[in-house]
Amino acid sequence: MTNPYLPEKATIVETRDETNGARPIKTFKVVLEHGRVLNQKPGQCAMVGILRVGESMISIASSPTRPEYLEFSIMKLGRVTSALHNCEAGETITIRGPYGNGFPIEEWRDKNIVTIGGGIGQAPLRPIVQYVLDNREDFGQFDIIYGAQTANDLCYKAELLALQKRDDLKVHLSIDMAEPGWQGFVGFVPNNVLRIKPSPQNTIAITCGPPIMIKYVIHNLLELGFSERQIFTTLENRMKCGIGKCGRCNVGNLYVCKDGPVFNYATLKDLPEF
Amino acid sequence: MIVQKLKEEAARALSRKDVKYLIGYKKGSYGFRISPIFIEPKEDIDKLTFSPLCNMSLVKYVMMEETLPTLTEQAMKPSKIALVARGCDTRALNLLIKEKGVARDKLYIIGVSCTGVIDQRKIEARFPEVTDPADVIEENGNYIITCNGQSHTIPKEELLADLCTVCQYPTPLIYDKLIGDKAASRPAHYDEIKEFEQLPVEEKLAFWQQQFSKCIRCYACRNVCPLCYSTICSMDSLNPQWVWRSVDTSENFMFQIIRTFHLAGRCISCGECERVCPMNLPLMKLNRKLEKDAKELFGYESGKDPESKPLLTTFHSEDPQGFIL
Amino acid sequence: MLRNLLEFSGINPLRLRMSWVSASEGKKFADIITEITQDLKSIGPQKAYLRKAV
Amino acid sequence: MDMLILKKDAVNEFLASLSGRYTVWAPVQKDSDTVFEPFGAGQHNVLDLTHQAKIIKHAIFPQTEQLFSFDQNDQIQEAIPGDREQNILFGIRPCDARSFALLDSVFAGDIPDPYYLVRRDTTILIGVACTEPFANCFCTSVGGNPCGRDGLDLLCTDLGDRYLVAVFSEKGTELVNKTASLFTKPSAEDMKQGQELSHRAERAVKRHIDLSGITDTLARIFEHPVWKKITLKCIGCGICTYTCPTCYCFDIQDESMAQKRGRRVRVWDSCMYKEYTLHASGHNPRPTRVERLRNRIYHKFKFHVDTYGVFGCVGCGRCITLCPVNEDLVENLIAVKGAA
Repeated sequence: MTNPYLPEKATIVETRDETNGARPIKTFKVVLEHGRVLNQKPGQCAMVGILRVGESMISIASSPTRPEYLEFSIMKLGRVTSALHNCEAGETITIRGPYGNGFPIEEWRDKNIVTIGGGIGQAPLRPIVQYVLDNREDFGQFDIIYGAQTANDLCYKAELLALQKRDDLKVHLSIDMAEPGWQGFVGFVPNNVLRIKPSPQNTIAITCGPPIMIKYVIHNLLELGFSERQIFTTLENRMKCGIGKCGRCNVGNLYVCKDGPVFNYATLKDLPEF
Repeated sequence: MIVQKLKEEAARALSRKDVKYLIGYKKGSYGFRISPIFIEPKEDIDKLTFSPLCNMSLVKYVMMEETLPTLTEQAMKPSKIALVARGCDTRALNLLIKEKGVARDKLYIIGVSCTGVIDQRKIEARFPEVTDPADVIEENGNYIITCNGQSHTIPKEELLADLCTVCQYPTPLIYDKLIGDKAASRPAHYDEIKEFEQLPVEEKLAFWQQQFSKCIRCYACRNVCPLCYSTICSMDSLNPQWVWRSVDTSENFMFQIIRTFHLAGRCISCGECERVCPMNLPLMKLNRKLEKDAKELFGYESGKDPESKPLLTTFHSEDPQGFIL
Repeated sequence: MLRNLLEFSGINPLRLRMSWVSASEGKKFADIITEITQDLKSIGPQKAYLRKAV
Repeated sequence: MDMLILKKDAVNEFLASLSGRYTVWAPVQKDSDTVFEPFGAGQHNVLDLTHQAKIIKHAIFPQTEQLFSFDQNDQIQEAIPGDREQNILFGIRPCDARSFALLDSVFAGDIPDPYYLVRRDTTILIGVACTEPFANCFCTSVGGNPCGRDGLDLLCTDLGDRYLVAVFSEKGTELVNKTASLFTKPSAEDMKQGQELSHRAERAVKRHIDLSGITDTLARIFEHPVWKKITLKCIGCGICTYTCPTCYCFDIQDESMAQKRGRRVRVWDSCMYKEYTLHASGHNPRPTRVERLRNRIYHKFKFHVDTYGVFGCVGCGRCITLCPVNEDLVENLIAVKGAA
């Protein structure tokens, strides 16, 4: 019987500051011991931890089409994330996973894809972006809608600005309040979605971000004619075991760590606590 | 009769425009249990009762108010909470007011002068496994207990809670309305504490080690204590983590000593921590040791009035320096 | 009061020592430290509440 | 299923003969309490089969379980319990044994939990039938029975000076064969008395509630104001979850000792605590005691039914007996049914 609580060693290859400020976000490029490949599905997460400190569940921000490394974008908030932020390249951390159901991305082939992210919500969506780009011809139109409070809070700025130059996808960035030197949309992400009006024909919409943003994005998508089955989101909860045993991450009778974090809105809407 | 007067006062309190709801006692759901009841204005009050079984302190609910869901949705203009309070409860209220934990004008206190309450463990040992609700009334020094269809007369001392035998203030010290006649306050005495102090250190260590090994760290003693109302308790803080979460004698010792010391000069001996402990740890023995020291070293009694300064925040030049060597 | 509570719960009072030593009283500081180490050696290690080594 | 007779005065001998190969747990008297602890020849504690043991799940699901330890250069050393130490739980009540059967399905499943399952497989459960149920038992209302057999290897029914021992599993048969000399064949009269006692026990269970349809009721009343009414007096202390035999929630924490050695432990946790679901960002999906107590009742009477098809409660009554503010589960369920 394998021991699901036993973590694997991994080394941090590179760290990159995404945002600074009160709640800085750092992206860690990590390689597992003996170069083991996790071959996770996009949208799955893993327990990232440091011995003597603890673990926390972080969504894997890199796609399985790039198996040589794993990337995690971590916001400095609690005990474990603060300890992680003090780690530099070369240090060893522990990884446990992959956990969760991940996005059913195989079923989305030759469909249009719209990802709608808010703040750090872009991290769980990034594996979709990479997966679609690595299999570009298998997918239809591809829109990336992403916003944050200020330009400084936008993650993966360099990558997204580079993608804006490509013609086989559209990147719509936005910030909440106007700032000097900002040409993109100013306002909340749900309003940006109404402005862009992605067509619901043969389209899958995935949204991640603060719960309040998810609520309004889903509301607007429904207004634009999206059916419940076409809308996916990920939920966030405190998690400790990651395998549906310790009981705390439940929304209704489903466990976010095992039956989630990806939920189709059709299942989500009749869950009591959502 | 006390219950009758209590209902009249409660009706008057609930008819006031500035009272949100009243917290009192009602008969429990089985055997010798008593249960808190929250009565909104215009709700019936006939369930209200007061009997020697009321061994529970209601002061905790005043401190949990901010998390207490308001019963009716519309914004609460009236701000007062009406509360049935016994002598020891009012000492807790005094302390909370003194420490700015709760504002005096937020409370409408119906004081009930108390003649001592029954120890749940003693009565359940005497009449085990009683399911149908039972009644207890006190009559000239005896308890008349009717349960399972029979009635028994038991001398009071046999069932009285130990703390009530050393109770200093049976009559409420602070109230808006008082029910029952005023009884004189009694001097404090700590015989069982003095006795335990004489024991050699090894024996005391063995005793507490055995007790702390039983603790399951359910934190009920902290959660029930009216004076434990910090938003993040040191037991739950992770940055820094003072006490590990694993349960063994050494962590339990650390938890109990921290909890007790945080009540130094504050504890008012309502005995809730000892009453609720599922593993029957003698927690009041620790608290009363500090109470004795506060009295002997600094002549201080906690919860006597809402104005005087808390013990550990005052310094007088004549304070004893025995501990500085 | 903490000292009395610890003694009450079985911790030998010699284990807790509080004293005021100003920065200039180097010698007094050294004396107190040697004194307390001798006391501790005399009563031996406190096994009861030791955090279990893993 | 064969039946045997074990004289009461042979019980100590029976337990002593086992304590060589097994660690025998039993309800024992300890400072006026009944706790479930190892009961060896060495300790001088007194067997107490008449009162309800405060907690029993720690015999298989310990309150603090070391998952693994690590040394100063992070070499991890697994701490899965070996299958050498065999446990016997003697004097366990049918409802508590049934709670282990419930925990088995939780800890097995598609990602099995080795710590619990290894310990569970090396444990033999010898039950004592509830001829006199306790004050707040309601096992018959949640599909249990005071003389039930779920999870048990042997069940002893007290016939006065001797026990009628029913053997349910090969583990039980194996155990009985090892100490065959102590057992005799039951007479027809013994069998009849055993039958009578179990029927009488069923009727003697003191608290009842008809829970048919409770799961559908719960599906409809999530936002109903009844939840506020029944949760007002709860002070969120966690006694009910720590003493409940079917509560299995746990927390995982790291403990290090001055950067040298350290360990990762699993400890019991309670859904009644605020920190249980508190996000690092400060958001809490279950901020007040209303949501938490509601979640506990939903978990046991709806979510557990949705996932495993049975109630997550065995009706032992401990949460009612030990609650400091008389938060009575049966009374609450009656209020919930009334709110439909």
